[in-house]
Amino acid sequence: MVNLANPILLIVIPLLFVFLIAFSSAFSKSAAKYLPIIAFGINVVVAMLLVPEVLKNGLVLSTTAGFKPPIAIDMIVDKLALFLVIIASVLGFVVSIYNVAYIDEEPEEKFYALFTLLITGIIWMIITGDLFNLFVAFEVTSIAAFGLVGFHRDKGSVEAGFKYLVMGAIGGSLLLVGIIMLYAATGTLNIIDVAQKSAELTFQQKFLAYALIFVGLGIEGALFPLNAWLPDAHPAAPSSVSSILSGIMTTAAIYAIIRITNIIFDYNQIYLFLMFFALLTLIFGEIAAYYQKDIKRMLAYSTIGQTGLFFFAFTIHSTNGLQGAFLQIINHSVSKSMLFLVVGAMIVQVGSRNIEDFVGLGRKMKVSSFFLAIGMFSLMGMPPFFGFWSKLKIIFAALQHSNALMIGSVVIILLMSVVEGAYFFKLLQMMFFGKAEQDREIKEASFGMLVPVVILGFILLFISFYPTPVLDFAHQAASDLMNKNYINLALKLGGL
Amino acid sequence: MEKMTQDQVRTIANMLRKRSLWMIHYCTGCGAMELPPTMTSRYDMSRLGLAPFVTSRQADILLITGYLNVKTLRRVITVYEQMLDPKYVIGFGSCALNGGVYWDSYAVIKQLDRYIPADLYIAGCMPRPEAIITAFQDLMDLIDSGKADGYKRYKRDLAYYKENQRKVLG
Amino acid sequence: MMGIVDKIKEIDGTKVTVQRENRIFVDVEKERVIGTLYSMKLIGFSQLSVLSVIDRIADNQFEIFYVLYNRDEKVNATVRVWIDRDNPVIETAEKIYPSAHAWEREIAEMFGVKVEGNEEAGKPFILENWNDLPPMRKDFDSIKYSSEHFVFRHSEDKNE
Amino acid sequence: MNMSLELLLATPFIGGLLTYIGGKVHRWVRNLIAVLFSLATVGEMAMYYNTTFKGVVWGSLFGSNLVLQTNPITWLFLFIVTAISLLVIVFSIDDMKKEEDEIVLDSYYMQLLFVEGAMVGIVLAGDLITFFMFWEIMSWTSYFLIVHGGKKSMAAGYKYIIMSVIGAYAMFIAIAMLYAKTHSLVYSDVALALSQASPSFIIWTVVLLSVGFFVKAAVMPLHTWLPDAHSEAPSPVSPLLSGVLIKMGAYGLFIVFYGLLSVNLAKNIMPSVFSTPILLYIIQWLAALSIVLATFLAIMQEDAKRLLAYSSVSQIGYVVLGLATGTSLGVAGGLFHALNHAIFKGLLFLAVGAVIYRTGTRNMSELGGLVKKMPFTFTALLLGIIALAGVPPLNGFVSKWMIYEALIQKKEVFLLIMAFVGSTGAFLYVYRLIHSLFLGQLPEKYENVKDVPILMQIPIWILALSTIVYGIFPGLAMDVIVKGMKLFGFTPIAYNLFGFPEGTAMGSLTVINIAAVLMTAFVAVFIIFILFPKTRQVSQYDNYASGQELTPDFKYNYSFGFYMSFGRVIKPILSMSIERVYNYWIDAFKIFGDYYMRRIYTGNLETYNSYIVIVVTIAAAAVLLGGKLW
Amino acid sequence: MVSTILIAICVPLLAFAIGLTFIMFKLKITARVQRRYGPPIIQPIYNLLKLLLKEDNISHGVIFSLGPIIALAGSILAVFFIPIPGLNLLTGSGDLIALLYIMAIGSLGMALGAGNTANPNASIGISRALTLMFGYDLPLVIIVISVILQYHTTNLADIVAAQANGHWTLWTLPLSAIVGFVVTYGALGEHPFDIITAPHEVATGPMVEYGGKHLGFLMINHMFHIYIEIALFVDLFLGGASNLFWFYIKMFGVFFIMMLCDEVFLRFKIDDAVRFFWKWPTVVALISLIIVLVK
Repeated sequence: MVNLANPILLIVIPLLFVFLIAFSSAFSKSAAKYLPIIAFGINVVVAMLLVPEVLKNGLVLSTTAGFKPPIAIDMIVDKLALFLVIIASVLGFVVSIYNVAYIDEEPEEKFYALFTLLITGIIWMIITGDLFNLFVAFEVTSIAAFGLVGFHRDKGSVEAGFKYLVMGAIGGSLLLVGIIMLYAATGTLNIIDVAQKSAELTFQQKFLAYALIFVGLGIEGALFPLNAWLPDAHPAAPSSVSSILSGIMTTAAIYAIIRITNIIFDYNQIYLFLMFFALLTLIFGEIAAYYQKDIKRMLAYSTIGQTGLFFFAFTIHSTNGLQGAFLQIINHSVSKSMLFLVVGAMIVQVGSRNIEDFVGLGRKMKVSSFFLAIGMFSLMGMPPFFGFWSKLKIIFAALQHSNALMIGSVVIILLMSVVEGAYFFKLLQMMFFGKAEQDREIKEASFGMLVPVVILGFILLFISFYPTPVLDFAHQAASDLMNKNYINLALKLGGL
Repeated sequence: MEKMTQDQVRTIANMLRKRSLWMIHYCTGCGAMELPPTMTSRYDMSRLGLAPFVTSRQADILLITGYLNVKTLRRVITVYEQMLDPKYVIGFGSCALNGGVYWDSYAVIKQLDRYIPADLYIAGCMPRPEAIITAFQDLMDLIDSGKADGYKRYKRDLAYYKENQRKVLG
Repeated sequence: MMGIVDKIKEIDGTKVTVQRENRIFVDVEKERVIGTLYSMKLIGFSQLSVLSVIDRIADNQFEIFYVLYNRDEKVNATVRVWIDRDNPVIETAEKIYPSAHAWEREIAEMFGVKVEGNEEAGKPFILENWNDLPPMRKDFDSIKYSSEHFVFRHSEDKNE
Repeated sequence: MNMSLELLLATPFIGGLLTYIGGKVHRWVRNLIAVLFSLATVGEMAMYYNTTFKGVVWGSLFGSNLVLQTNPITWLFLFIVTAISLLVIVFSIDDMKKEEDEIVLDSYYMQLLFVEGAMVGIVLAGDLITFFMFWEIMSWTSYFLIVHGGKKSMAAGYKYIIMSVIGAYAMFIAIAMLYAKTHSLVYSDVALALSQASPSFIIWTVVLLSVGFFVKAAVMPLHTWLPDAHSEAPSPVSPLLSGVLIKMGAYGLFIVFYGLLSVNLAKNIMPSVFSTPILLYIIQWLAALSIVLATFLAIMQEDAKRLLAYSSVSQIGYVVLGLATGTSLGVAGGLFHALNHAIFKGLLFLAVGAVIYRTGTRNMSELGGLVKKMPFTFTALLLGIIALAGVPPLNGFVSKWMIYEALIQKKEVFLLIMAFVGSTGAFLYVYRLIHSLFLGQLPEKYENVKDVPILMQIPIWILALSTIVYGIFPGLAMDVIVKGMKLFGFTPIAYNLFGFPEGTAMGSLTVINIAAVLMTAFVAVFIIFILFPKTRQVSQYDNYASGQELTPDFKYNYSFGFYMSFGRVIKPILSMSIERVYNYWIDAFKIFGDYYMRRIYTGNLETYNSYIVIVVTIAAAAVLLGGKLW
Repeated sequence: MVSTILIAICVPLLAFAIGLTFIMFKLKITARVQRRYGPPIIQPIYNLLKLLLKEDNISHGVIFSLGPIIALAGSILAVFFIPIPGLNLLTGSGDLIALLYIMAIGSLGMALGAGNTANPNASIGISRALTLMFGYDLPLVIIVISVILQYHTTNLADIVAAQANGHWTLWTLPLSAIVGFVVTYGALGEHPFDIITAPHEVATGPMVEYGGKHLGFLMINHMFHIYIEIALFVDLFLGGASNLFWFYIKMFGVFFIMMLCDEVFLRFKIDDAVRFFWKWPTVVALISLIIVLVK
């Protein structure tokens, strides 16, 4: 039977399902609901099958149609990519279950098609080994995301969608120009070749190409000046979409930046410059989150803050730093998507996104607010939960060689996590201990919505109380990326 | 035998009570002016063991130093009842005796001992300090002879006193 | 002193008689009392020394007099007004001379004069649970009252 | 190796979960489980009392393994934590019955046991990561406990959690800096690393760690959360908070200064003033200031629990003052005062809680005359206030006496004066408490108040007895303290079961004689008193008020603004308040947040695109400048 | 064992006797200062016995009656701490700091008893008494510390021994002695500081409801209190005597001078009293403290 452990399948199967869903309305009305679940179920299985492969020989490489580079489009799944792929497919699977109960507006199959396309694009972006291929995946994801953000078709979401479309398009074009400049300089598109050939290029030649790629991906990855679309787009999108957007899409874009910086622009000064970006994102994300009255906007700003945090961890440019970044990525994507799902369920019950209306919800919707609390505690980095380990690792890594800059940035991080604690505790306090004046009858979220939240909740609890396997896996992934041995592994496998 | 010790104790107690009399002076009328000279160095009542005190609990003698109208009688009765038992009342001047110059007034009480048992009256429309000192010495003799039993009379025929008080105070 | 008297005369509706040095009487009708008091104050009589009542039982009238004092001229003037004895009602002078408040309470209790505008006038002021005629009125017999309520010494029950 | 320490650590947490589940079944099941598990923790503590465990590894994280260890000092603090938690749980069974909402009660008991577990974790921790982990768990679980107290307690809890998180993160930086230097954060390795580290590094880490402990121990400049948190928290929680939680700050200071950084090490790297290292000297002055100022504030309070909260701030000042003296007598005094304070402050809060349970109000000017109705709580409160004022036969005196002796031996004269002034001030506000609650005029609406039910009386009575026991037999606690301090390199002080024998350098004290003579004198005078004529009882309205009839309808007793005249003397001191400074900075931060955020995320597309263009132009300009960015 | 019982009985009696004689002289001295003849010398005994033999005594509750008893017990306890030549019982088991705290039992007992009467005068009196105590405690503590520092011991008996044959603390620490003298006024509630029991304002303050045998016991307590305060002053500053006679002479001397300048002053308002104590005596005491520190 065909060898299932092939990265290509990760993209092909969902694409197949996208077309299936698009035409499913022809033969059965309600089939479209369940197809994405099956798609991402298979994806999760494939990802699981890849795990032993990757553990055994570092990475899995599959070339399409046997072309040799520079033409070959091959998919590289090293430890870090596998990491993100598992998260993406698990999230996709879980959120698609959520969609079944959540989405009830009439162009259903269009939503599901776009939804599956979005996640396929994300997975594609993660495992692609070819620059142009990265651009294509970037465009696919962006288009799917524009459609989904504007799905609700009321004035706010359409305007947010449009804003997101314009900025995404600019980003895409900048990315393309950057890739073309790289192609002109190095002659190949394959990441591994580019990595080898770029060694000879001088700093000036590579800098502009890198800057353009960085800005292009930065818009998608929510770095400080470029992320102005995010606070409007995420709240406007349906909650399930915004949980994917916050959970995994921005992370994929940041992953792409990490991958490219690692291969072509591995100079020390650039990390200092990036750290400046990361801190700005963190500061403005957290402070803005403190003043939001709309709960989804607050979570969006907190996403910006958290992205700033794990980008900062990456810019420390040490194995510990990278490991801290990956742990923070896991923590953020699992808890933030869980938060969005729970908040989505609550908005359906309460009817408005204003925080004041969430008073006393902790008593009415006991299970969902319990998981909301766990997610918030983990994001804040409170001890028994996973966030504590990742924050511990980031701070330890930052203060590895404690010079003034590092200490300053650590102080800023901790102050910002105090601000984060401030607005999360304010919300928790209102929900659990506030007394609602008029007694609205609010019943628990429906079963379909609760299942994904419970699954994510248990995943988070499991990795919180038994973190050692995740810590070691993150450590190995960090050291592979750090000393670039995935390049010579790929060469060995690719037989160049 | 037991009766005998009873008398001995009483005589000793009376001897002691005679020598240290603490007084609370309810300065209602114009008699209060006579007290400072008796207390200070000119007549010096403290050589007889008398001393001015402020609260009714600590006092033995209640001095009514003038006319008592209906309002002040109510206060005087409370003070009198708050005093501890071997207590004596001295009425100053004619106003306490029979209403004095205010005999026809609608407010002034005509006769002090209808309402609280008075042990001793001092005649005179405000007696001079010498008269007050002799009054105290007479009171001491009364105590010594055990005849100063105003508080016993008040306790014995309480109903009579209460009836009178009710008639006036309403 | 004469300057002041002329000024008082200028107040219309007042009959001014000067008995002797520093003894000026201003007789006024019942309705014009408050107006006169106000103008007297303007002239300079800043202090209300006494406000009381003379019980003219003979001609069944109450004579209410306000003794005012002019500090800078060092002159006393008395405003007099005659009101009916059976239904004695006057207007409060509280607004012009605040010290009138206490005086009015006293005359209300002691003479039974009803004072409009002074809400505390009717309430007990000095006497406690008094239920007889107001005591200062001439028709109140103090001896009869005290003989009823009190027992004189050396009367019949002297052997108590 | 047996699992005793892990079991001791795990029982409260398991207990917490089971109580929550038990609560779903039935109210009594939950109460039973809560009491059982806290009893089990006390049992385990008693079983292993005074046996020292060396480095029991229970896990490892980022290369440094997580260790649990015990020495006599930890057994002292464990005793405080488990005993007071058990008494609080027993007390809250009846006291919280009024709170009819079952869910709130389930989570309340769960949080109680979680806080106990976290504190056990802190005390047992052998390395800084476990210490910090349980420290943060303690912060947010105790936050949930405080917030159970109703509307105002939410604001108090919010301020509490923000300040403790800031304090915790200050500690976090220090721990991270230590991790950078030594990869293993076990106390012994850290001590080794510190001994070789540069003085500036040591001062930095120690200062940052002490800031974290000062926030929790509510030493003066960082104490603003304590009065709100302790007075708004439900009444059974306040004894746990001010009796035990702030002792964790003191324990932390002890570990930092004498565990990680031995005294002689501190001496040679820092210039020392009056023979104490400069850092300890500053801490001593902070503690002394917090004693005096908190006493002044406590004297002026109108609310019973706020008064006790401020008195906690001043009493913990004594503990920190004792710890910071550096001599073995002073540190022993500090530790013993920590135990004593836990006992008598717990007793006072429980007694005031009993009064609130019966009368429903905390405002001292509305209460009065309860001695006739609640005699039992009165005697307990009387013992508590005598202990707090430090009057000899009871336990407050012995530890204060030790701290004074230490200060005399070190000739720290001005600190001694401030400590004495604080203690006399304590006598003032302590009398104010018992006068307003129990003496004076009984208002009509409390005519039919009865004493508290048995289940609430037991904890109060146990604490009352222990004030007497520890007062007369200080030796019981001194064994553990002196043995423990020997481990930390202190010269053991001479003591016996009844106090401190003569013939040593310092003064001598045998409290048993004082108590015995006092008792005999009391009995003798009582007998003579009885011989004289009988007394008759008189109602509270038969009072000398210069003849005026006193009627029950108006409050004629003087209890509002009891020390108004003293307030006029210290008005200039009271007007300064550190809280205004904090609020000023928070408002500034809020204005900055509101104003600038709206300017950046304006919401229109053109500005956003302009941002992108700006970034690209910067990059292009960098290339034109020849790529030499810096 | 027998000797302890003997001491345990006769020391309080001795203290009571000395205290009684002081009050006798006080009445005579104040009378003579006011140029009047004054009561017979043994008037206090008459007063005391009359009070104790009152036929009718009132009580506002158990604590009301227990108050004077606790106060008296506390004073008796404190008396044992004062080293009387030849009759030291408790001086070993507690030192000067313990004595300062034990003296608080007396005021606690009286405050509790008076508080129970629910009388406004009593509560105002207690709040003034405690505020005054807080006032004079500051200078008292400073001078006590300066004495302790000078003799490097907190044990009262050693301090007395150190001042033997003539060089009293009065000569070595004159400033502290002066402050001690002023503070004893405050501690005894003597005239300039008798704001607590001011008859005109608060009707004898805490003792407003006390009469009969309760007041008798309070008077006994006051006698003990006078003895303790003056004995403490003598021990600290005048070198405590080798035999009982000299001890009494010194104490009487101090008391005599106090009574002389007692009647001359007017009464302080309560917050002015505290301000006074915290201003001049504290400054002078601090100066002498610094002198000791430097020396």
